[in-house]
Amino acid sequence: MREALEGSQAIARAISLCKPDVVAAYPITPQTHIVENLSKLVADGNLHTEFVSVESEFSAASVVLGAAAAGARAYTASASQGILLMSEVMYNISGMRIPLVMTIANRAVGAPLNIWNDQSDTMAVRDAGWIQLHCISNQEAVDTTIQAFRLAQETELPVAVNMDGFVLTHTMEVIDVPAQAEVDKYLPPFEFSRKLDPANPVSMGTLVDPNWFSEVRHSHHAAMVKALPKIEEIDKAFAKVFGRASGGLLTVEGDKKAKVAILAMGSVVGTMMAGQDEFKDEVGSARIVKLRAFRPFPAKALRDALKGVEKLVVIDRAISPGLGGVLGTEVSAVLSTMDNGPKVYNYALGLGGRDIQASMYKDLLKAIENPKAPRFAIFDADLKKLPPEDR
Amino acid sequence: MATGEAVVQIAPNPAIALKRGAEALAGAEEPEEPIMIEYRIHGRGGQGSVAAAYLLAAAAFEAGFTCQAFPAFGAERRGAPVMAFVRIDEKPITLRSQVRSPDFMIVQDDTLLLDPNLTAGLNPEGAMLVNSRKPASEFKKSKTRVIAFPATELAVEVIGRPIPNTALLAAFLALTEHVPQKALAAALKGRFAGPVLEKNLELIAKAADTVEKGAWKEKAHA
Amino acid sequence: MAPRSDNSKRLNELRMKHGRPPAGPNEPKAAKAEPTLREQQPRFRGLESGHRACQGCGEALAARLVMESAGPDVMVANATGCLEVFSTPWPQTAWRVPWIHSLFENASAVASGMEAAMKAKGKNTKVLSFGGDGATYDIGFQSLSGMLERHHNVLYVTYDNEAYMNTGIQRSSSTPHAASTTTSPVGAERMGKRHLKKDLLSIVAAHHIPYAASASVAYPADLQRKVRYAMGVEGPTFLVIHSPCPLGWRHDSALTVEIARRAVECGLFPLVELERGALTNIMPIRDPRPVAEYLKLQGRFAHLFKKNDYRAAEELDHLQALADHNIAIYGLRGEGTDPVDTTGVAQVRRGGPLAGRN
Amino acid sequence: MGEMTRGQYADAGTSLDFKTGNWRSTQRPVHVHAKAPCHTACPAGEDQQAWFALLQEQKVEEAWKSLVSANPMPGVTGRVCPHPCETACNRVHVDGALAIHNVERWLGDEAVRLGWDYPVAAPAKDAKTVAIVGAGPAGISAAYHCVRLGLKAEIFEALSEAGGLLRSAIPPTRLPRGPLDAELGRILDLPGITLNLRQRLGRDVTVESLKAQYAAVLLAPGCEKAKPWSVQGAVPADLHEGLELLRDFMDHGALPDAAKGDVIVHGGGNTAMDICRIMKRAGAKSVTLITASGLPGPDTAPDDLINVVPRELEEALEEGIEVIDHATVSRLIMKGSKVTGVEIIALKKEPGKDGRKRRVEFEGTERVVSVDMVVPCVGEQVDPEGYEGLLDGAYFWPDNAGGRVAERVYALGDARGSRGTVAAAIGDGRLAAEAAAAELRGEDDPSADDRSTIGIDALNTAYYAGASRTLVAKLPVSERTFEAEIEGSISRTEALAEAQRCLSCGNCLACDNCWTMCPDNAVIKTAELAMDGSHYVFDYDYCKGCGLCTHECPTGYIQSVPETN
Repeated sequence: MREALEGSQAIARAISLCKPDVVAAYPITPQTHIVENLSKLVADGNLHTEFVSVESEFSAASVVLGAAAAGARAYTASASQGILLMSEVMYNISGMRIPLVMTIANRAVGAPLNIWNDQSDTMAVRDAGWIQLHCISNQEAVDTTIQAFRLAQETELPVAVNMDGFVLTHTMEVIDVPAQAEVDKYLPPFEFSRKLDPANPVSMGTLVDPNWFSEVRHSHHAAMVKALPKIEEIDKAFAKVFGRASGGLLTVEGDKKAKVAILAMGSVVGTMMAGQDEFKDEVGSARIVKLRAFRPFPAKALRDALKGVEKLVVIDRAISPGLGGVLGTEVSAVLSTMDNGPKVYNYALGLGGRDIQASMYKDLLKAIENPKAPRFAIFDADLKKLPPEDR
Repeated sequence: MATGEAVVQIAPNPAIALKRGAEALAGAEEPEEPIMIEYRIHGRGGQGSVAAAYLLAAAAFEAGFTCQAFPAFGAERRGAPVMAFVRIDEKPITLRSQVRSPDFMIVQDDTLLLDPNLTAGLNPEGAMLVNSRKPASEFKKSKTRVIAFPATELAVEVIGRPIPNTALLAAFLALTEHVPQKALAAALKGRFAGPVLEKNLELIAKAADTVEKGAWKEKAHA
Repeated sequence: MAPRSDNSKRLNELRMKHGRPPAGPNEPKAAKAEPTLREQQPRFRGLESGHRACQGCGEALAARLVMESAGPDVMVANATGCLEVFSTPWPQTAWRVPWIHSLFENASAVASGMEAAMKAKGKNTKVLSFGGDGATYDIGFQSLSGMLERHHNVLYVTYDNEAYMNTGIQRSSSTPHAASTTTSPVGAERMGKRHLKKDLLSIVAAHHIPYAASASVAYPADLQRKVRYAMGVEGPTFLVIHSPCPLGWRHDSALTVEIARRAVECGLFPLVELERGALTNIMPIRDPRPVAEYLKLQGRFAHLFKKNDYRAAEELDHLQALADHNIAIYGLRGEGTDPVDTTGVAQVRRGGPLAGRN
Repeated sequence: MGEMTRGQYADAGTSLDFKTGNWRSTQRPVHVHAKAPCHTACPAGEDQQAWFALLQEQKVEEAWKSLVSANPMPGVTGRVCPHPCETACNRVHVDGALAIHNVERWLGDEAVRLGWDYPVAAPAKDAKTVAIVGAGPAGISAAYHCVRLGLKAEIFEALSEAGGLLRSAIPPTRLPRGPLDAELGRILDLPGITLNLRQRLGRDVTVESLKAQYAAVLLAPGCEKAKPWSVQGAVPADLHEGLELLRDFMDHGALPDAAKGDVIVHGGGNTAMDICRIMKRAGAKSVTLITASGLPGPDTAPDDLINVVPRELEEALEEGIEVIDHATVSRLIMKGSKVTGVEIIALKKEPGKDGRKRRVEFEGTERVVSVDMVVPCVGEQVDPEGYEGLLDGAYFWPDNAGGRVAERVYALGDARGSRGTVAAAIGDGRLAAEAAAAELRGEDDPSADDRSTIGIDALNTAYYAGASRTLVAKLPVSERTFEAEIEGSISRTEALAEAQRCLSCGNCLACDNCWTMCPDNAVIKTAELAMDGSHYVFDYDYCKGCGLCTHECPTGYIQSVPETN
């Protein structure tokens, strides 16, 4: 049913449709509205779940770890510092191959304190072993959340659904909220084969010595790699039931033949699409690669999507100081095995919530026309604002 | 909660004509791509500016449009200047940037206009509705149309609280006819209930009556 | 669904060997072998032999006693620490209950989640949470407080061996005053730990939880009574068990219980019970011992017995004063003989302990 | 090698694959049923701990049966024994020794009262017969043990009644005739025992004739003859030796007239104590015991302690007997051949040239006391008639436990120079019977019980406290007569309560401490429970040898021994 809903409210509704047994979350801007909406659903009797109002994100992650290990469908949400506080637990959840779902309302990481959107938080936990999916709209966030529960269950891996803080979480837009009956058809009840059960007791979280650790890591990596087709499969299955997909591992938007491409994750993709609509006459059209799966990283799909591209702008919403953009660096790495791969321009922008206008499309494409264009820059930084020695 | 059913079916929509031009209304053979309308609402924390944006978007949704509404996020507290943005269109809206050049502005507190930059980017063919007892001329700095309307007084009179947002929205929609009043009422029903809803419905009816209906229906001729 | 790893053959062998009861619902029932002597023990072996605790480990003893009284319809969230490491080196585990270890500081929160899951599923399986003093007094303090405040139906047991033993005897906030550890060593300028042992039980009790108590491995019957009582309480309960560490306290492995007993008898480790924050029971000390009798058995206090060092005498007096203070504030001095005072509760007779066990 | 499980889970209880038993590097716990000190100290060879264990289980008859497997006369020894078991009792270090003799006496009396059968069977018709000379405690015990071992016994007693010194030398205030007769009678009534009275060795029978007629000969004649006594060669004309006085008094109820005045008794045994008290009770003005030994006190060495039943000494002092210890009579002051006074000199033990301590007189400590009578009570010896060639001086000195002095000939009881108590005589009866039975079977002497004795240090006294010794009523001094038994008896309740005080030294209490306190779950128990601890099993596959069970075993039944792996 189509409704005008705030993003956070829509996510809460989606969670409710997935019937989690346990929800634990600690409020943090801009995730707060999700927690509030869930609390309200519980208070009104519209959601029957054990809602654990924890005292920190660290405990939120720990609670869902324990709950899922005990055989419950579990969900949490956080952002920014909260994700960093959770990070230790996140490694644990994935290391024990515990399936659960988390929404990350992406936000910058301090200091300085900054509550606005970028993707530094999710990038800080890129090696935590979670499946990380990015959404460009609240509709995608809703759909991906529902898919994430099935994905987690089938892969026995935790799934983080990323949605840009404020830009999506606080934006009201028209959402087609799936019907409960259809969600029930799509999403089987939660089952966890290794769950803690007195009838069949196992010990989880054992000590593994060096003789076995490489194999453990290999199996985790292999599970992530095997999740690539699973992500596509589950998205397709979703489309079958609900009539729309969320973009599998990645999709190519805009001019699919263009020799110039822009690759990005999250809501900025939409702005680039709008920018292309507005400015294609001026700077030409581009392939716009909407990357949905960041972990596992779809190397082959990326190379396929970028065949024939000469110049590629990778938009990063986070940086790794001293190296450059995170996504850009990773894209460059996977393109290194490609014959005649594109020249990669890695531009970070919109850090800490700086507004990205549709005209950015034009600005980016113009910038790379210059043969001396830098391969990495924080594109929207005005260096004049800095003392010379800090430029 | 919104009902999900478009309460009014209006096609072609007069509001869209704003940007399409008069031809569309006349039923031209090749109507242009529908063009998005952008709004910016200014106010102070506590006046319900974000709520007004959500209401406007919800009303548009009730009228069958796609919509987008979001605040300019900040750590502002009660009393501080805030703004919120609304986009209305007939096709999905992918643009996520803040509205820098609104077609229309609603200003909930006339003191905000002491800042000359407040109206920066406002479409000269658009218009601005100001909540004020002062005459509109006080705020008219350019050719852009301005109407002043004492929404706070009306709100105090009808609902007993100095929250001007719904009165302003009603007056605004009466002026622009972008979305029918019935859609606004439906949006209010999705947000309020009981006496609050009743009072607000009374308020928007009165507010709509205080302005000249359809005055901003047409594009301004700069 | 992803299958469990397919080493079922080996697991089946183990089951045949150790007589593990028929496992998963999908697994074929193993032929019923004659139960071994071990399997016929009239108690629940929640913590099985073959764990790798040091000789004379107080924590292993305490955990074994707790599991006997609590199991088998329980599940455990265990913080990082000796107990976790010595019990579960993959592919083996000494536990016979569902058990999970996540991190050092989150056992309470993991237990909260498990409990929430049980609630959501309408099951009565009681959730236990285990941690050492490091995991409880220090790094896991916040998640413990959160768990208590949210009133989860969890029994938290802290095995208090008064230092970070897993990493090699570093001081914790539970380390007693003047004890020597590798991070509170004795030297020309220092007489061991400069600060006092944190009174965690009072802090826990201040959450006004239904039941909080201290116990000691020296008094198994009392310990197990407290576990059973806590198991019957709906809501958060807390037990701190004094668990000597032969390695870290530097004493003979045979003296684990002796030292624990003296700790109680001198007043340095009072055995008390608090309900909703109010003191409801204590174990009276029949004949309080001087603290020196407790301290002198342990290498970590050896510096207090150095001759001709005024600081040694001073610290010894300080510890005696702390013990006396405990005796005073909890009213530990018994009046005459009491069948459940420190001496009475330990009494044995032919065929079992006087006070009854299990 | 297995496969890595997903999420690295492990299956319950698989740690059993990891045998921690090989961590034992220095010690392993073992069950050692060491001797309780009471058992070690008991001259009769009773295992008090064993029968107390049965009493702790309320198994009273079984307890008595266990007791009489060593000592068939608990009603007697419970009255007359100086109970070295109580002196040795480890509970002394906790809150006072167990009242073993009181419980023993109660058990003996219960057996008589309830007519419990001795745990012996009638010997086979063709069983060999052993001749026993003397129907005192040693002989009676020997006869009983012969029957117990399947032999017949034929006793030859010189007097007209059985009982030996029990009857002739122990006053009824200590050993009333009722219990004595009952217990003796029950033994003598056992099938396979024949008693021949008025058969004196040397006169009616000889060792050789007995040896020819019987499978073995057990000599238990006791010491009937007083040791010669003189002071520097002086012997008063009217000398009355202690044992003789005692016998006369018990036979005729009269003492010499001089016994009305000031009396000095010289000696230090139970006979001396008995005669002191009888004379005092009979109206002596004063009775003073001069003894070379020491009185009980914190500094008194065990080998220096006066060899009397402690309670007898206590009662004697209550009754006004004076004791001068560490002293001897150095001179008799005579008026003609009649003694009028004695010179007393202090003694002290000093090491001699050979390193052994001997008593030395201290010059300058002499004092003279005027007396009407001096009664030497320095001991008795075997009447040598008929034992020519077997005695070594005044006594038999066999060099083995069984008392073998010649082929198939054994000496037992007081006649052995090293004995001196009823309990020892009873013990000898058992040892001699066992040795003789072995010899008849062509076997070596039964090997002695060489288990170690468990001391207080091996016990964990934390598990015992707060049960004081049962107090037993005694006749007040004013009510003491020549007949009435002075010490009272105890009730069943008191006896069973006292039994609960037994620490069970060296023997498992089945208290579950080891089972409860093993951190490694390496103590398991069998489904069948036993009271002797045989149901506890060390699982050496997992025992790490920490020693905790050893330390926490209350009784010392678990001991750590060096690991031999």
